[in-house]
Amino acid sequence: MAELLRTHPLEAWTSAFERLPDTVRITVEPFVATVDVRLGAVGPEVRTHLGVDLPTAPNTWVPADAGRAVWLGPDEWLLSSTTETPEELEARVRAAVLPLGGSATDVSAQRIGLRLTGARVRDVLAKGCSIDLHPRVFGRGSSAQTSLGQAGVVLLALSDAGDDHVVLVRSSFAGYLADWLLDAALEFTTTPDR
Amino acid sequence: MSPRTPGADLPEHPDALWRNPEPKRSYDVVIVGGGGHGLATAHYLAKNHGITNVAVLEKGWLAGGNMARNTTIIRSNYLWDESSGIYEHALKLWEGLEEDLGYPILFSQRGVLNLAHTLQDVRDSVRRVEANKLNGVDAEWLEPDEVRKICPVVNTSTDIRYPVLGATYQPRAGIAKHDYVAWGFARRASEAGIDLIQDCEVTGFTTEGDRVTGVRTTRGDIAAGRVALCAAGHTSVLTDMLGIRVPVQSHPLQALVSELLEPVHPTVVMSNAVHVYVSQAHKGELVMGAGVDSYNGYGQRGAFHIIERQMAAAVELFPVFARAHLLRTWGGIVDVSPDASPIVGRTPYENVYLNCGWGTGGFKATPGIGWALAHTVANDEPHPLVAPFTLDRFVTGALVDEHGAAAVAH
Amino acid sequence: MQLIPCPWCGPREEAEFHYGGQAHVPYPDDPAALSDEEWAHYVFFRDNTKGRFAERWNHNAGCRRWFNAVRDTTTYRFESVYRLDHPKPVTP
Amino acid sequence: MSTPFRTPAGGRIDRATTLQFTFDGLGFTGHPGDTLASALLAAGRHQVATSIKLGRPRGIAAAWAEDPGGLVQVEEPFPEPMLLASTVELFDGLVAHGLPGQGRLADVPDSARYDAVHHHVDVLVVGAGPAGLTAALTAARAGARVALVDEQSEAGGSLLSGTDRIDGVPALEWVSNAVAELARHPEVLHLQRTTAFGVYDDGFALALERRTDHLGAAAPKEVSRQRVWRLRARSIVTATGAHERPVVFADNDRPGTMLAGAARTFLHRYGVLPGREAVVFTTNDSAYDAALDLHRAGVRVQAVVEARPEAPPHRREECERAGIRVLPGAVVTGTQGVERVTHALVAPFSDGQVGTSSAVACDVLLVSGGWNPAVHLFSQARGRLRYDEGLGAFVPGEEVDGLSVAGSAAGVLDLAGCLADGQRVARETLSALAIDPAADDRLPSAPEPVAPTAPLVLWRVPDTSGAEGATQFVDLQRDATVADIARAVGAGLRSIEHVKRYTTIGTAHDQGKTSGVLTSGITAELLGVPVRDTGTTTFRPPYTPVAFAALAGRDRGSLFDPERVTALHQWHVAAGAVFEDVGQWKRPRYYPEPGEDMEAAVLRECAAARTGVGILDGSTLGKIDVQGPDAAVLLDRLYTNLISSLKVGSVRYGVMCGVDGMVIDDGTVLRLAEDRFLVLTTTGGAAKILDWMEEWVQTEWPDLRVHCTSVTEQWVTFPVVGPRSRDVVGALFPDVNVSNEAFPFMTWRDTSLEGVPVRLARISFSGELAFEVYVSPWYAVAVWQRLLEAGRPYGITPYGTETMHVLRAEKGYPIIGQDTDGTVTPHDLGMAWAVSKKKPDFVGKRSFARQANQDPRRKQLVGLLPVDRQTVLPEGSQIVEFLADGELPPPPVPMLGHVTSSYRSAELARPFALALVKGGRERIGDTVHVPVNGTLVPVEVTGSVLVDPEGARRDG
Repeated sequence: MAELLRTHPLEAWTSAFERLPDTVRITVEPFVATVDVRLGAVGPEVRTHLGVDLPTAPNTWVPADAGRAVWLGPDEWLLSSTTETPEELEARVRAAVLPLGGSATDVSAQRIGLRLTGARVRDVLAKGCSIDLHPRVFGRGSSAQTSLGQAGVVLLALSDAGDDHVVLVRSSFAGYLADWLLDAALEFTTTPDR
Repeated sequence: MSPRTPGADLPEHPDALWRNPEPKRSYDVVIVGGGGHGLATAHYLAKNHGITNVAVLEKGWLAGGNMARNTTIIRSNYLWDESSGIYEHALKLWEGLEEDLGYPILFSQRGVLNLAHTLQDVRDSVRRVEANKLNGVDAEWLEPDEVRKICPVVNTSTDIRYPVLGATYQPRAGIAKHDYVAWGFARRASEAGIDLIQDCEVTGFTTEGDRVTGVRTTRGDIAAGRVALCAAGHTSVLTDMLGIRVPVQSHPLQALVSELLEPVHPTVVMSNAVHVYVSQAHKGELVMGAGVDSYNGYGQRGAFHIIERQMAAAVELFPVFARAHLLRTWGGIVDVSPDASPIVGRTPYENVYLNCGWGTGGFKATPGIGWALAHTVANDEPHPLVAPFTLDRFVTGALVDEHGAAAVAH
Repeated sequence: MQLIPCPWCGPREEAEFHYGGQAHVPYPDDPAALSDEEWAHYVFFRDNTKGRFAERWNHNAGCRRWFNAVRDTTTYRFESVYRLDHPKPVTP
Repeated sequence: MSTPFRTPAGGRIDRATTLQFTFDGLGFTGHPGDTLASALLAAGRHQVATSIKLGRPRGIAAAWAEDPGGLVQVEEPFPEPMLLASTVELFDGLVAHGLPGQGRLADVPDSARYDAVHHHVDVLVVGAGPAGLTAALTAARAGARVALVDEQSEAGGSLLSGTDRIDGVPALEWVSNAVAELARHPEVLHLQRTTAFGVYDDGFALALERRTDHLGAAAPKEVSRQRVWRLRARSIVTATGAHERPVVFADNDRPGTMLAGAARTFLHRYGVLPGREAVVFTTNDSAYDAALDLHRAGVRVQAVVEARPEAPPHRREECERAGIRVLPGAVVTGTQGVERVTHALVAPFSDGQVGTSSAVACDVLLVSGGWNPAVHLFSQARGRLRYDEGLGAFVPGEEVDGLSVAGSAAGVLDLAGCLADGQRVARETLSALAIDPAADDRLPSAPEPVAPTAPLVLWRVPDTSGAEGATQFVDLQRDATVADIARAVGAGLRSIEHVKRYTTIGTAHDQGKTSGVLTSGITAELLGVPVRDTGTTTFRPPYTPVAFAALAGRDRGSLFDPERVTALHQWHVAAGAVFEDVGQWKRPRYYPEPGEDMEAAVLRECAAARTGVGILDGSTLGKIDVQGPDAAVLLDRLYTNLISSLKVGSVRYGVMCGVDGMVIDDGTVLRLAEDRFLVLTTTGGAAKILDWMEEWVQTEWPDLRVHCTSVTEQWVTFPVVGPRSRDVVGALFPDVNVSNEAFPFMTWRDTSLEGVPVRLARISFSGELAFEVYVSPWYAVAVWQRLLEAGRPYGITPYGTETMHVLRAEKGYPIIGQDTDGTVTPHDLGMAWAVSKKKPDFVGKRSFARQANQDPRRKQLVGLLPVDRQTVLPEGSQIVEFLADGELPPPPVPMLGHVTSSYRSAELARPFALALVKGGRERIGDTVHVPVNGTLVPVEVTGSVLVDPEGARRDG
């Protein structure tokens, strides 16, 4: 692995995130190797080539060995890995899907993940997300590409209690979204619940 | 009793406005559409050309469409020669209109500021100002401190998201009271013997070869020597009946008004980058326009997120507006052409004249287009000021591209 | 704020979508063969129907798919949405 | 000030706590639970303001949002214009005054927070009165996701104003039980102080919650003052109640004149007597409750003036028992008094004829002309209204999808009926949603009402004052009278919309809540047509006024619009960069050293790039990864030039046009593999061009085997520019042979730095020898630092967009969007070389053949050199023919074009510009004039490439 210093767009927000209460925890998930996979038809051969099942149900994600496979569109997925380097992942996936007429593009740095946990996370997200996040509707395994505030995001539900989400945001919007989230959480950080 | 609030009421309307005649069977000229353009055209047909055997057919109530729904901004500081030509002619007429109509139209030349927020805004603004000067249109470029002098409530601090880098200023621009303008034209036309016929929707046309012989309406068939289409957002409904294709798309455009407020905003401010345009009308209410809804729509209503964005822009640019209250929102239908310029003139039918595609510019053009369209209809020859706005330009490619020119709309 | 039924993602608020104008206006097979007038009609002229209108929409804040819809331009009601490779539904 | 009109007991106020407030400069007291209006009335103060046009005294005429009289301005804790005394909840330290007409805005920014929240439910119930509560209970018991919103400070609606009993207990006990039960249902959101102000498509409703207004200065700063609830409901039940309608008579605006129902509200809810001596004027049964309740509370009720020939028998008997005089077949024709009613003028009334009037002493005149269902939300949802002859009111007509109306909003005016209607509507709603009602969903019971006697529909009392309606006020806030309506009709107006505009009725703060239907009725009367034909004006959102800032929410200040930044942003800030807004991006414009202005900094940065080495953060450039066997085919169709012939390892500049043939973007294309390209777009074009590609692929060419993926933020791009760039890049990447032979212009190479993949490309946007360094943003800071270190021996100089612009302009490279404006073709830019002759077609090609595109007088991009070698032409300046006498002729002056880019050139040691000029290439060598601040500056027209036209420098 490289000795070069790695940095991510939210370094400057770390301490602000640390001051948040347990009801709204934000932790950054940087440096995750991720490829954007494009593939027309998805059949059993995909697992054979790729080693994971790409979810075919819209707005869902599934764990994929050391990462996640997120549905982005009828022919598009995000496939992440916490064990491979971006180059390794792209090379492996591209080799796997090329014979199937697919393509793969390293987008590891294109987005950054924020893990949002706590009892108030839904309330914070509801301040800028128009889709229904009720756990009955948006439980573990659900995902959505939508807008949060004025940023485009990919939103993943990690629990059935509505208290654990991952927000993937374009790196250049990360600072905006971080400020937006801190502002949205303010009323939960300094006052008792209404 | 304490004194009335100064300026908080409007001049009285006259005791007589218009007749409500039954339609005759035949007219020399039938104007379809009883909005500002149709009524102004009727007035100038009578006044400039002595043509009074005219009917104005309105499917609803007179001036109940965009004329009743716009934000009444009047300016002529457009970029291209063709545009500033017709709008400047209109502005000159506005300056004498109160006298011409004998109606208190409350034309207030309080100036219009078009704010620049980016370096490209500045380039586009200077380009427009310089073009205006060479075309004899009053215009100047103002630095932020000069903007503050003219409109102190504009946020000219440098630490906002899109700081104000300056503005173009047209001192002769301003606002008027829309109903008063429409009713002034209507009254004059009615006095001249022109029939204003309401609740009269055109449902079809009768034709002979490439002439239209009359219109079918919900109040019976009416024979017509010449027909002028002044239906703005509903133009396509009429041209479809005639089998004429016109490259306009009708979109909802929303506007809103606040409660009456003490004077805080002495001019008109428009901004593209931070999309907002606002003036404080005669009684003290803030009048604002929102952005055009993206989709085609004839519903005279738009989506509320457009209004919310509008309010964010307003509070960003005018922090003191924070606790002003939104009293009423409404929507109109703007007919937008591919180059954001109007389409006026002849059609494949030799006695049918087209006037549409004004987008958000219709109100300010009212007297100008009424004048020029009356001339066009009376002489069967496009008035020089509308000659560049032919339907044909989309074939030759000789557009008058006002988006390209980034002139602020509305 | 309307809900628009994306054929893939289901109902989402209209702000997530981009309007694409009239549907079923294909790029000409051989533009060079067209007269200036025919070309102008492709480039600039679109129907402006009052009432039921077949349009293109793109779910650009979501799955980024283009799709077609039949919508009433007076009520704004979406009567149907259909994928690009599907024919315009026959409606009464 | 004392509160002589406060009842000794009762009401929903906390008498244990006393609040101090100031009105019109006078000190008053009140209690928590009061409104400003009730507290003023408790002190005997009716007059609140004077009217806008006529300056007549105006007082509190109703107890909530329909009040046309009590307009106030709040000054403390923060100025807020035009509120109603009847809706301002009292708090300690409130400072307010009456408002004649115009409100006053604060002259300082509002520091309060505002926000918005999205919430999804099965059933939204608007209104927590008897019908709404019952509906909410039924829905909640069925397990539905429910939101119940109500505009008042506590639930109960009309029950707060009366003495009803439900299920055998006082109604408000039933209410608190209902509220407690709702609180036990986890899926119920119950919000008070929350006004549903707009209903839109697909069950979308907006409601404004006033979260801290009632706390005054004690409001916590971190909590939003007001919140907009964006409610998305599968079904909406509006139980919004009804507004009492006045009857119009002469001098009906005099303070002390009040709606009868409002008097009950002030008595029962606030423990306030509206006066000592009352006259009650009614056309229907409801006002008798007010008469009897006030009598019991100790008010002397002088008379009930009953417009109907007969009073309802049981009411008459109750009044007789109470010793209240009932005058059937009588009307109030006017009032006497100055700033307060002293007498009501009462006259016999039969068959529309009014007899002689006599004055009856009173200090409060209570009026009831019947009830108007609050159909605003139903109407906003485009529900059709139906005129009900019996009620003299507009009621909901045919059903609306997903929205139903319950209780008095639907015209049901008795308690038992409202309870039953609430449950019925809720059950219908549930079944439409396929939710089964709960078995234990019991209907609360209320005493069966005595069958009501039909009300008399009376809009106005014939004017016997001789003023011909000039003091018969229809819209008090606009000072509009019956005489004004008569003038409008006389002027030829027939449409109610015209009458509204002529008289301005309904355009004020209350948006015609009391005056709207009266106007329809009176207009119909004057025109001699049925009221149903006159109709109403359109009900437009919002139902009640909403503060701008509440709608702006949190999209203010730094959150107004996202700031996009590159991975190096912190470095740029630390380096003291001055930033430029490019779209949403913040880009360094220049890096001033101490004491430098922009000009000095840019001259220094330019000199470094031309003579040594400079470095730019070019990461905002759009980047699109285009993959697939047909990738080259797609790019051939979208670019004007041929891309498919590009070799792997090479780079080509390309131009894209719209179908109209006008340039929309440009940039370089790297061929990464036979089936893979990296497309670079302009910063502003990134998203647009990706969408453009997707649109063509998806909608026109689905057969193409190609995929486009944005990688804008996957790569940072650092152009290292200048004669010494080879030394810098060579030093940092020793394993790359950076010689021209091994690494020629317009090629790229992959390498790595300590295992991190790096891509180098010989691309120059300056004409100088240059290497673009591409690396993952993860390593952006590290690689940038390494480049600076490697460049230190050569004085490597970071430069910003301004220098980038100068360098590219000196070479005549256009910036799309600055040197073009959507009306410019590649040929106009002198880029015919970039337009393929080989390709049969590409997007835009056909448009080039149009007449206007063949015109030799088209504007073309050229260079301009001010002859004085001094003037920097302002960008945007217009260009005119050379005028020998140096004077501008009178307008209009024909224009030749305009200056698109203009800079001072260190290289040329003079200012220069790029411009679009009519027939520009023909004019090269000519001198033209540019007006600058009133003087004509002579400029020479040149080719657009002013530095190194032969391109000798790009290889170093």
